[in-house]
Amino acid sequence: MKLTIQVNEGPYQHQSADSAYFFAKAALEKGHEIYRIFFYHDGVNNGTRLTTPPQDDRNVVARWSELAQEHDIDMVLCVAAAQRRGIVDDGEAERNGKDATNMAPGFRISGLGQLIEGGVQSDRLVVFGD
Amino acid sequence: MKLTIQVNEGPYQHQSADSAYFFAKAALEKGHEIYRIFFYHDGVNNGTRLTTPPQDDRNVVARWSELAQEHDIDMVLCVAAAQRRGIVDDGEAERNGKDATNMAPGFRISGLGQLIEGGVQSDRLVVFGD
Amino acid sequence: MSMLHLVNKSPYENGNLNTASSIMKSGDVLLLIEDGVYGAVKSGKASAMLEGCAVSVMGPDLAARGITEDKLADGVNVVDYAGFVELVEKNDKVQSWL
Amino acid sequence: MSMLHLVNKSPYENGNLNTASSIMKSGDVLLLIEDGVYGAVKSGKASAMLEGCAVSVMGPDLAARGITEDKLADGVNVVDYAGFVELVEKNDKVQSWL
Amino acid sequence: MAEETKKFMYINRKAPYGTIYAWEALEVVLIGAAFEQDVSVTFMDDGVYQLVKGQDTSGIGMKNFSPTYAALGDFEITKIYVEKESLEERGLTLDDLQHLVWEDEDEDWAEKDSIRLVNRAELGDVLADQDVLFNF
Amino acid sequence: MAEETKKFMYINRKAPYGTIYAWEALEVVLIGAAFEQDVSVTFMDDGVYQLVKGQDTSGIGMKNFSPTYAALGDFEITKIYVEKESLEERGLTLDDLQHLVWEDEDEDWAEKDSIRLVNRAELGDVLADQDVLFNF
Repeated sequence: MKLTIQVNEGPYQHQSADSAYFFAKAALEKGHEIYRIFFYHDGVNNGTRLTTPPQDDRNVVARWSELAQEHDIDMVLCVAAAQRRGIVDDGEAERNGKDATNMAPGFRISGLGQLIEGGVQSDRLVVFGD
Repeated sequence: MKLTIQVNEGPYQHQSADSAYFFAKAALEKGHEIYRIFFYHDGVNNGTRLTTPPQDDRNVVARWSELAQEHDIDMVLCVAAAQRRGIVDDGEAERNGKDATNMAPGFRISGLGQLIEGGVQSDRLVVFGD
Repeated sequence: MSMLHLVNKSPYENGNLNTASSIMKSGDVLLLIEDGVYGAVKSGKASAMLEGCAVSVMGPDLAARGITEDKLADGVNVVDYAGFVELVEKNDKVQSWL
Repeated sequence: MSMLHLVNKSPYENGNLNTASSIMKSGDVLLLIEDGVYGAVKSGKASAMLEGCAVSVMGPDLAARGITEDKLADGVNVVDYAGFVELVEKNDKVQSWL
Repeated sequence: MAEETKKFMYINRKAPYGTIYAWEALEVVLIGAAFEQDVSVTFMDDGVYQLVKGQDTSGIGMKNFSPTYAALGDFEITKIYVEKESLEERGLTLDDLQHLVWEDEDEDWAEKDSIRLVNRAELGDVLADQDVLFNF
Repeated sequence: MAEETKKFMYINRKAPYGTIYAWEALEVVLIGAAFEQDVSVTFMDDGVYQLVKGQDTSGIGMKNFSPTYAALGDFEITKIYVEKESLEERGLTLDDLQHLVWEDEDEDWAEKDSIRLVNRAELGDVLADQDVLFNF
């Protein structure tokens, strides 16, 4: 089964990102393919490398980055949502004249078409949100 | 009347930050004093200078920065909430080994005691959230 | 010791208006803001919860949502942000039903 | 063409469980996750909405909230994340009632 | 159209302006229109408020995106489902909503209604018939 | 205590774990304990779920912060209001909640119950008597 997963909320405030992560991990363990994880709305806040969660708490962002690396998953932050919320990679920093970047490893910024394409190419779309 | 305002949600996803801003502006216009604006939970995301909202949309972060400057308002991002969400100033970057900062002008990062103190020192606490 | 109660969610989405309206005391004021303004529409089922409550509603939020004043339940008072500030002044404390 | 319905909010906070359970078709499955698991507690008023629905509930979310399996409404099936994935497999599509 | 054509349904259940979901959902619908899928859109629960006419956001400093719904027909999005029970509970009728239309190329560009008023059971049938459901 | 002493009420209306509000609210209560105000805490609506005993978060990878409620007494937070109607609607009784206590220095450290079960009308009276209400 080929899956696209959509995440609509940022880390910590809502459990959505946690549920999406554990679902993704379980799907991979069962041998399914994750075609894409698409972060929309505040979900783009999952992609900032500047978080420092408490020592005794999980690190939501680092967890995503590791998952992407281990399983070569395409993790996309919606560009329009990322611009509104201030998630920036090198290209965005240059285009929008920002003096810093904050995107975490394993993510990339791209358009909404990537979500639609996920819907077209996958067997299932599973949305996690508020 | 001396006011403390608490903002629990980030910009754009919820109207809370907009309502808080217009309320603060109206209070100042009526001659009231804003003792402090305290950003908690995802509210700390109001304090990132990396946002690039669409041309035809309001700039929530810049609006806060201007308000703080014009009226010399104390705008505080909760440090624990900011660490979880990745809002970083120079001091936090150094303490937590981050390679970038993203805090916007007019904000400062401090502890939860600043909210309690706002409750002690102000005539009213008004909370905006989800 | 009167209280200003803020409700910012649609009464058709969650229970905040129900809780607020049932715990309010006489002398308290209920202010509907953001999506909370839908609770003030007379033809909607939720407007029954407003009975016996002193209710104000944010005009800018009504206009944004296409609700004209003739649609409001009887006795609902429309205010702007300055009126919001005045309600905070007039009541001793504010309870946001989040 | 069966559908998996996801509900992640407490039925005492908002109307998602009500909408989901009233639009489900026979053959569909309802999976309660996150705060949605409160809907599966037998002694709670909301559990009446589950009648006639095939209901699964996330075990890890139950445990986090201190709900033991003996508290669940009759017929509710407890799954883990692997079981969640299987439900997504078995049904043709997923509807998240957000 | 390629063999990839699927039935796409975008489901809107949230009010506009209080949260951004309605607006960012509309952006997905517009982008999705370029993908030549068989597209439908549903407005139910508080989502029906998105289509209420006469929205004026000047007092809250936010962009009024409601005129964009009228453009859906131009994007060949012609199947717009509105749930009857949701309207009734909120004291709304179709007259309170924008009149959304599309032009039928096959009938000399005759203007046709896009909105299909359905009750919950009928909407359940429509949803059951889809391939992919988008939620916001 | 200085003239600044105020009646502070922290109001909890949200379930734990699904969102972070419960946890971050608890952090405010603990920090606030250092300020020598007259503190009360309310659990109502879904907030009553915060006190349910036997929470085990190991399966969702989140920190179980529920043991901290038992420490409130040590922080001299001894007035904890739980709304009766909220419990009843959810099919809960006080037995489902943690037994929260404090030790009364004036009575040779006698252990006393912190939880005060109140109905909605009584809770309304308690809220009316406060100076500052904290919402999350």
